[in-house]
Amino acid sequence: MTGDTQPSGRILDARLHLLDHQVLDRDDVPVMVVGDLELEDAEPGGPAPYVTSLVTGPVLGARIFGGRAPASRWQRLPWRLVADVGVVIKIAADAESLDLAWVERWVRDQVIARIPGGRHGP
Amino acid sequence: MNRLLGVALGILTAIGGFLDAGDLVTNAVVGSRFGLSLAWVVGLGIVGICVFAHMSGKVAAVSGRATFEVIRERLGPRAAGLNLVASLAVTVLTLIAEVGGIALALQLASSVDHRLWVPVAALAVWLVLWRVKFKVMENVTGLLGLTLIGFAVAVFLLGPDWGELAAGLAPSVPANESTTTYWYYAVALFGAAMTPYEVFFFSSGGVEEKWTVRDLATSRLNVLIGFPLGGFLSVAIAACAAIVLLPRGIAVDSMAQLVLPVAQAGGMLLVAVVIVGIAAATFGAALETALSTGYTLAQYLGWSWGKFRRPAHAARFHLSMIVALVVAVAVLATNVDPVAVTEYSVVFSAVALPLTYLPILVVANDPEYMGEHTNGRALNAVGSVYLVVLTVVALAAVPLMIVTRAGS
Amino acid sequence: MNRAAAPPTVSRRNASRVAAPTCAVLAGMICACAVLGGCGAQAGRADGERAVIAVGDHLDEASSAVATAQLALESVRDGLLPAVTADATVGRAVESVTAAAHDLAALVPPAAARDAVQGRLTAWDAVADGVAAVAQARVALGADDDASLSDAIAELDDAGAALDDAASRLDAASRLRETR
Amino acid sequence: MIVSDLLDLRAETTDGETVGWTVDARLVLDGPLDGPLARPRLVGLVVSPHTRTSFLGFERAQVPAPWLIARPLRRLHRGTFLVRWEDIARLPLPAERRDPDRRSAVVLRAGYGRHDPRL
Repeated sequence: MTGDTQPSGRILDARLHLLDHQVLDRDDVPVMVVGDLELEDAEPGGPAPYVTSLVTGPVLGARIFGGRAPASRWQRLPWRLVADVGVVIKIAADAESLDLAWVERWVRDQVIARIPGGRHGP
Repeated sequence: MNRLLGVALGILTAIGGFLDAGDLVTNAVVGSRFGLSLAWVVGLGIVGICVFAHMSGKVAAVSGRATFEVIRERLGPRAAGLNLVASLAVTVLTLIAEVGGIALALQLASSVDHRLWVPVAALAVWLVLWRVKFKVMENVTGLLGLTLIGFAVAVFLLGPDWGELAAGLAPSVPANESTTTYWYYAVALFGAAMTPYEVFFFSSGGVEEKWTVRDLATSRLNVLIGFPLGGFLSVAIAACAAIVLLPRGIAVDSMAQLVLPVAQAGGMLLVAVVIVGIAAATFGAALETALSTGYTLAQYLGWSWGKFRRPAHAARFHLSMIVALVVAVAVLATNVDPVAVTEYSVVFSAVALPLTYLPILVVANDPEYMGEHTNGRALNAVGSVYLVVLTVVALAAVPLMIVTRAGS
Repeated sequence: MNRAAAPPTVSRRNASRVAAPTCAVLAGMICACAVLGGCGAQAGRADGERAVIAVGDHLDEASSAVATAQLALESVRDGLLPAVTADATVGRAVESVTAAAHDLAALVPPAAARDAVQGRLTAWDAVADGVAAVAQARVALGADDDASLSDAIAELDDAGAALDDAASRLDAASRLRETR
Repeated sequence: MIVSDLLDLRAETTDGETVGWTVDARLVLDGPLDGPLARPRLVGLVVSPHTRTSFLGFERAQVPAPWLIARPLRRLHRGTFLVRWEDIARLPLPAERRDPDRRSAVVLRAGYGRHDPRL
């Protein structure tokens, strides 16, 4: 819904504009829902941290049930791929090429593609 | 013809809401026990579902967002997760009843025991989900489902005393029924009319059909034709039961009794038409609930979804529908009464109803999503009133169910 | 000191935030289970008045099933309903009427409640006739000739009348008790 | 660090007085260009004095409708303010965040500024 030009200095609120929003790839294929945002580690008093990536995976469980998923299990989508933030978040890449699409790939290769007709359009 | 096919989505959605296996029986039960004294609830439900389906269709057309995406965005993962669990429970319970209902309808036409039809019915549903285009699916099931108009024809052929029938429309509790039972059925009918998977299916269907702002009129037409038609037919079923079964002391307890008033009215031909209608309606509702299972899970978790994609390009979406169908067959294999199963979905509607309709109302007012197409004042007023009603109904559902032992 | 006192509050608050939705889901499921379980526990020992009401309910169920079978058979006789469809309908009626018979047999009114004990006995005879009549109806549907259909309809009619009779006697007995 | 480490925390002054709860994190796209967009910088936290829930975005977006929902939510979030990153004196350590028995709060510097939270 936002225009093509994104002026630098645009304001985003993490919860209002990013968390729990749908991420689509360049062909509008759903990639993930933003579960969390990763920031640089920073100390109060020092310079403000930058957002480095969008995170999905076990962070969702942590937000629902409490606790904190270990950083080793975060599935990251680097900010550098984000092309547009509007009602949805668009990335400039193919969902296929992302590491975090491994579950979808696994289900496809092990189950769905093996059923006759699974690779054909309806 | 194009106009007619244009509203197939609305008709199919309404069939799932008003005329699925559980509702077919509930309508007849209500007619055979309460006459038409609960028809006002159906009217209330029609207005409510029209208002919120219209909003969800509008959001889908303008912003391209389906309802459960909006629910998670606005409510956050926790409340949306609670809604997901409750909605999935309602949807899967209904799916179980539909697969059982298709089997019962086939038994009416073949006298082969319905238990043997269950795996066949489930396989047929899956094949349609797997291979048939969305457009073809909704047109065929929507048009065949229209044969349920046979029930309305039956009411006319029975030639009731119209004055008496109209007098029965006034809300009143029959002498031999308790007030709590009356209100239990009122809540069940209202919950069925506004059952949340209708908006999940309707909005996702809009996305499947790639609606844009230009299709707002189509969306409105779908809502204004589909849901009132569904409600009208459900009142017709209740009227059939009230005219023929109530005076004979028959309290409906199975789908097989639905054909008796129709036979009295129109004979073999009308019975055949209505059986086709029942089979198509339960089949359509099975498709709607199976797809809704996939839509809600995929939209909450951000998976690729949609029948317009090849199954391999929406792998987890298709896998979840397969799992839901396997669960349905497994539950039916335990020999439970498929229709009794849906009575318990009232419990889960209690959680799902407010948590579904609140975010729709909020987003339909958000100019970031809707641009100039945000809700007008009248729509907001009606929507707000319904939100209050839904919350009251949701709070009352579980206590009423326990007190009345699910209406028995 | 302040700092030492604070932690429990915070932790409890955190815990309750996590617990709230989980509890709601659990509560829903427990309610569902309780209701499902409650239906099964209905049959069994009951006090006199409730036993009379239960006997009346089972009579109503049985007579509804008998009336269903009768309407189905009449429709077949009049050429309004295909026999296969009627067979499925009557098949369900068999299930309903035998369920009523089963529940009636499983009901244990207290020995002191004479009207309940007597009412159950009378009701049992009528319901048993109803079971036989509905079962016979399917045979007649299979035979598919007018004579056996008419016989079966007459039998269902009798069974229905017997059930009505039992119900009104039960009513009269309990009303008599109320006036005493 | 992830952003939910900063949300739903109590915010207090250096004297230990609670001033509210962190309901959102304010980002500004003014970093170096990183891919198609500038990198977002965390400029501050949105603190709501009366409630710990951020709800539906009503507290900042200027949407008055539907009145029945907007009005009570606005009221619940009255007095919401933005605290700049520079005014934050202390954030809970990761160990404190993970351990529910430890006190975890954002401590605001003495003389912190309350800024308008509107976008």
